[in-house]
Amino acid sequence: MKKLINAPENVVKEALAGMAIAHADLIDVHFDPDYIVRKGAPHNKVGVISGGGSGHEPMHGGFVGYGMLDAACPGAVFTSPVPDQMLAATKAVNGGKGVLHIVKNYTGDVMNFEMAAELAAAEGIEVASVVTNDDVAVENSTWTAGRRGVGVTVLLEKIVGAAAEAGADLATCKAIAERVNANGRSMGMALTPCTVPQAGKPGFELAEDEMEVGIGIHGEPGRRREKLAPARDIAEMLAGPILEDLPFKSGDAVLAFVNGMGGTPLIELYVMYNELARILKDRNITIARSLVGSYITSLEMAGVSFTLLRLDDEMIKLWDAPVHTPALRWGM
Amino acid sequence: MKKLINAPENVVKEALAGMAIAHADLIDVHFDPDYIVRKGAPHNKVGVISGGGSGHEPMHGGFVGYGMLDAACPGAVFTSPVPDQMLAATKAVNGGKGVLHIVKNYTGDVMNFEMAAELAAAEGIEVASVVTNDDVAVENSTWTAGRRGVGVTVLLEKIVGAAAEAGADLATCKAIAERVNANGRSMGMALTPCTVPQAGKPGFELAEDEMEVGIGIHGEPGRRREKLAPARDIAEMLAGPILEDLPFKSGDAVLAFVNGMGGTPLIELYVMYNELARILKDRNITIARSLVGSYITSLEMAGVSFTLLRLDDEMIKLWDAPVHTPALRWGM
Amino acid sequence: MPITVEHVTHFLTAAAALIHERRDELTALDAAIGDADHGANLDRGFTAVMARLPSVADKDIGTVLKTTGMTIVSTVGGASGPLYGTAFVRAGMALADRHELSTEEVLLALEAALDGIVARGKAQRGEKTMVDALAPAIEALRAALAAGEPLGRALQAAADAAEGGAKATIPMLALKGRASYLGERSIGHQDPGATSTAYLLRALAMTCSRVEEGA
Amino acid sequence: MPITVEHVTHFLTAAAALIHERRDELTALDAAIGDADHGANLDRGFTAVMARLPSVADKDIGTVLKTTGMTIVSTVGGASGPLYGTAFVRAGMALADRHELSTEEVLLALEAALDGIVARGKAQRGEKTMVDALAPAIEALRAALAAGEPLGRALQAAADAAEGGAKATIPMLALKGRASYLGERSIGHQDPGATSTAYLLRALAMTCSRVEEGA
Ligand SMILES: Nc1ncnc2c1ncn2[C@@H]1O[C@H](COP(=O)(O)OP(=O)(O)O)[C@@H](O)[C@H]1O
Ligand SMILES: Nc1ncnc2c1ncn2[C@@H]1O[C@H](COP(=O)(O)OP(=O)(O)O)[C@@H](O)[C@H]1O
Ligand SMILES: [Mg+2]
Ligand SMILES: [Mg+2]
Ligand SMILES: [Mg+2]
Ligand SMILES: [Mg+2]
Repeated sequence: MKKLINAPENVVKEALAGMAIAHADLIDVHFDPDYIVRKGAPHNKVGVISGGGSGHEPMHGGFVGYGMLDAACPGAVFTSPVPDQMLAATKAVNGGKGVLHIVKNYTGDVMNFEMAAELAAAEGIEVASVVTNDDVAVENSTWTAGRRGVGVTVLLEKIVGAAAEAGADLATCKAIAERVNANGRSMGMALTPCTVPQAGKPGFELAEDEMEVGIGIHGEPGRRREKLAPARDIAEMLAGPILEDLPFKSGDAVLAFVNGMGGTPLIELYVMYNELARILKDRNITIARSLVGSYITSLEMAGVSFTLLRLDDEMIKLWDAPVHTPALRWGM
Repeated sequence: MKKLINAPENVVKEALAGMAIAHADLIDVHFDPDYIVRKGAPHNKVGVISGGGSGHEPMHGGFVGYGMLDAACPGAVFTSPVPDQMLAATKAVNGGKGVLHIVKNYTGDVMNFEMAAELAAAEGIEVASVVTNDDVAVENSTWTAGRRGVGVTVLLEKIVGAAAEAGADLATCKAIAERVNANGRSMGMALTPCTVPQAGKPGFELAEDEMEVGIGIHGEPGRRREKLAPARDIAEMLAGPILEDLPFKSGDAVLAFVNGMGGTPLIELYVMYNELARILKDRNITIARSLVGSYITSLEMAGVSFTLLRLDDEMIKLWDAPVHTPALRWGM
Repeated sequence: MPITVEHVTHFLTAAAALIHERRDELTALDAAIGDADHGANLDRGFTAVMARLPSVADKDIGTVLKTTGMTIVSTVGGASGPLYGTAFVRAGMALADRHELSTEEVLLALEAALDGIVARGKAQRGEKTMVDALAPAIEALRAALAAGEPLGRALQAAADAAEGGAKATIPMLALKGRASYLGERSIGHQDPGATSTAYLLRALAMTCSRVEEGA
Repeated sequence: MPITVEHVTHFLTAAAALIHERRDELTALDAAIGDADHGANLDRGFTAVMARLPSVADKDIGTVLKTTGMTIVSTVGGASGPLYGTAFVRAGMALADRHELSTEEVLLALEAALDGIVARGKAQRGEKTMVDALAPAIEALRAALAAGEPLGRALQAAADAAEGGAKATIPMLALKGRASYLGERSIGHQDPGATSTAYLLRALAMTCSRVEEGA
């Protein structure tokens, strides 16, 4: 295992310590229970928090700040955080207008957030939750744990964060969040696996000419293994199921999000974006907004995911609103 | 070779095409000769251009926009661009106040920029050049090609770009650029090699327990091979030579730039930043500004470089000034 | 000889040791159909439980088990944290204020644990989860006790059934938890949570057998 | 039989073919002490030269060589682009308006090429660059011509000397170009630029030998 770390069990805490110093103007980091909180919390608005396993950086800690998240709870690598973290973060950001929990749909995340919400409610804090589940790679989700929450989570945190910043109440924030989730779809693939520091070995093995299609963000194997293909074919493989699922239609305006899995260089992401833009143009779907970069990752995995979000005017306005976090910043 | 590409010979053009669509609000991409130019060029100010081989993304194309570069010239992967590109870009950004060429010190870059500057001068355009050479891994540089230009280039492009935006004349821009270069030092290391698409094979091989120390940004082997070490020791290995070289002294205020080589996840960069912050604190050197992320890369190489820049008040003011490019944005 | 709080402490100590010992194996099972953290998760949790135990050593069995569950909830995370955490909390609630346990109460506690897991995770048998180890274990225990077996022997039968249940998850298609995302590819691998459940029952059986032998 | 513009075209065609053939080898040499692009760089450049040649086929030798040099500058990049580009431009300038070349003029052109490389790159012999192949080649050519050898045989000797020069870079410490960053680690590897120079001279020698045989 080749990593820039000291000891596997300290990676998360040491990275949090680094973040605290590097972004001291934006965030505070609280240890035991671990959470990252926006400077000056609580603010006089709906608190917006998220959380999940570590290893997906910059998500979620990199999205704490003005116009996005009020707090983020990092678990161990690829392990959902524990209720104590979400409870403490919820209390820290509660400015009296309630707190929205943004939860990615994984059994562990859902159960831990649920327990935290129950505990917060018991302390008199109004909590609403939204569960993202945008991954079209998971089929037949009716009888199973349902679809995973992936790329849409990033877009949702930005859009709902802007709404909360603008003074929307908890019910409105939840409604917007659900609208974003309902209009977004994602799918990802991997060229290489990644290694959880505490495991010390890659999660799966791939031959030089193989790729995994339909992966999530936890270094897990995907739905199927395929022969390595040109960017053009991979783009079709990912965009096809996404477009059919919603479905996205001629005339739709979308946010096109091409996301790197952590170990993929930007030059390849732009090649993939170019293919996605071509596919969308062929279907007469307009790219109204774009995001290209590694924002929701699986450690050092090489690979890419596409997320398409069908936009309405309010979403565009909220997407464009100022944001100032370690990883996303504009308008200020 | 596992890459998200179509054909090795088309990677650069296709990535440029993707960039053009993704950032249509900020840049235009010109093909044959290839260059990326800020929307609305030329502007009524000193033009600032840079260029170099591709494979270092987001550098330089990701830094074209308000407050930073007016144009960037991408060569083939790891190959300096040709004079035709720099000449065309120089003409495109010349608003009558002259053009500054920011060149990284590599024989090829220097010679190609030199030829372009001669051609531009012959067409009556005032051109000044600054050559960055901040890599302390290159010793005995007096008798050789000199030190390489690495991380300082990113900081210099931001700072000089802000000066040009504020109306500084060509001589002033050049003087500031030289001051930044003189006060910056860098050193890098790699955990894994990278593969030039057209070569199809990694530039070198490393055992599971080895790393290369003193690498540049072209996938080349470093100065020496070492046994893999904890983050703490790697941080000392990189920071030590940097601190001694300038030298940085107790009481100095610095910009601390922890840069990923392309395949290293953010969580490890924050672990490394945490170590660097500790080292600087021990020496009573203040971190006045920070930058953590993958900004000057070697394709998918895993590794990290440190850059320290001793700041003065003017540099801080220029660093903080608004910038709006695909890869760096604040204040607007 | 009845089960005392000391025996419960012994059980937890044995469980922690066994999980630590099997940590890499559990992680490897999770790498195949999950996210390669199950061993690290449980090891972290039981290490924390060991650290907490002294502070409740003089309390009743219900308190010890509830504290164990809450510690697991607060330190494990993932799916197994709330599930095992709820299991221990529910078992503790079923044994509130008890200082000594009858054979029936051990069965009762395990039933409460299973109810907790099902309440929290909504898994049915056959969905390739820890339920597929715990449910047959409880059936075996109930049958053995009904047949008049002493507790230690009955728990050995339960542990055997749990192990069999864990093995029986291999051909199953996962319908709950992370492994469900693999679809058909989840078939052919043993469920990590069912495996850790089998280890916990083995630790319990070992402790109680020793109690009987000591008697 | 004198050298005509047709022979120059044949030389460039042979050079392009040889570089294409040796592309991977040149890249592999560059991977060891540079950045793994030398083969791709030159192949791109000579492919462009081949595309440009028809447009100057009816011009004088000087124009053909200058066009070759400018095409290389405009398409190769890196260190070798300006260096080889300048070499061809300078050779072309030395042969301006010539439609036929004497033996002495071939030597003159090669000397002009070397001067161009040194003017641009400031490398001395022994610094592990293309100069270490071209300089001994010119010496060998000069000596062979002085000894009365015909041009073809003399160029064969020059090409042999270039090859020897390229091999002789193996034990050298690089002091110019990218390989210099490796310090001591540059020792033990053959310089890619010196190697490509040897191929260019081999192409020249082959073409001129055929001219003589044809004569
Ligand atoms: N809904 C559920 N009900 C019961 N057990 C479950 C459920 N979901 C997951 N599990 C169990 O949890 C185990 C995985 O635990 P762990 O790896 O620690 O958490 P995570 O899946 O969040 O990484 C699975 O092997 C399975 O036995
Ligand atoms: N200053 C110099 N003078 C002469 N030749 C040089 C000089 N610098 C580099 N070279 C030659 O250029 C070759 C490398 O060319 P190439 O790989 O195409 O460019 P780059 O080094 O920019 O990647 C070296 O092998 C060496 O022979
Ligand atoms: Mg997990
Ligand atoms: Mg090069
Ligand atoms: Mg797991
Ligand atoms: Mg090279």
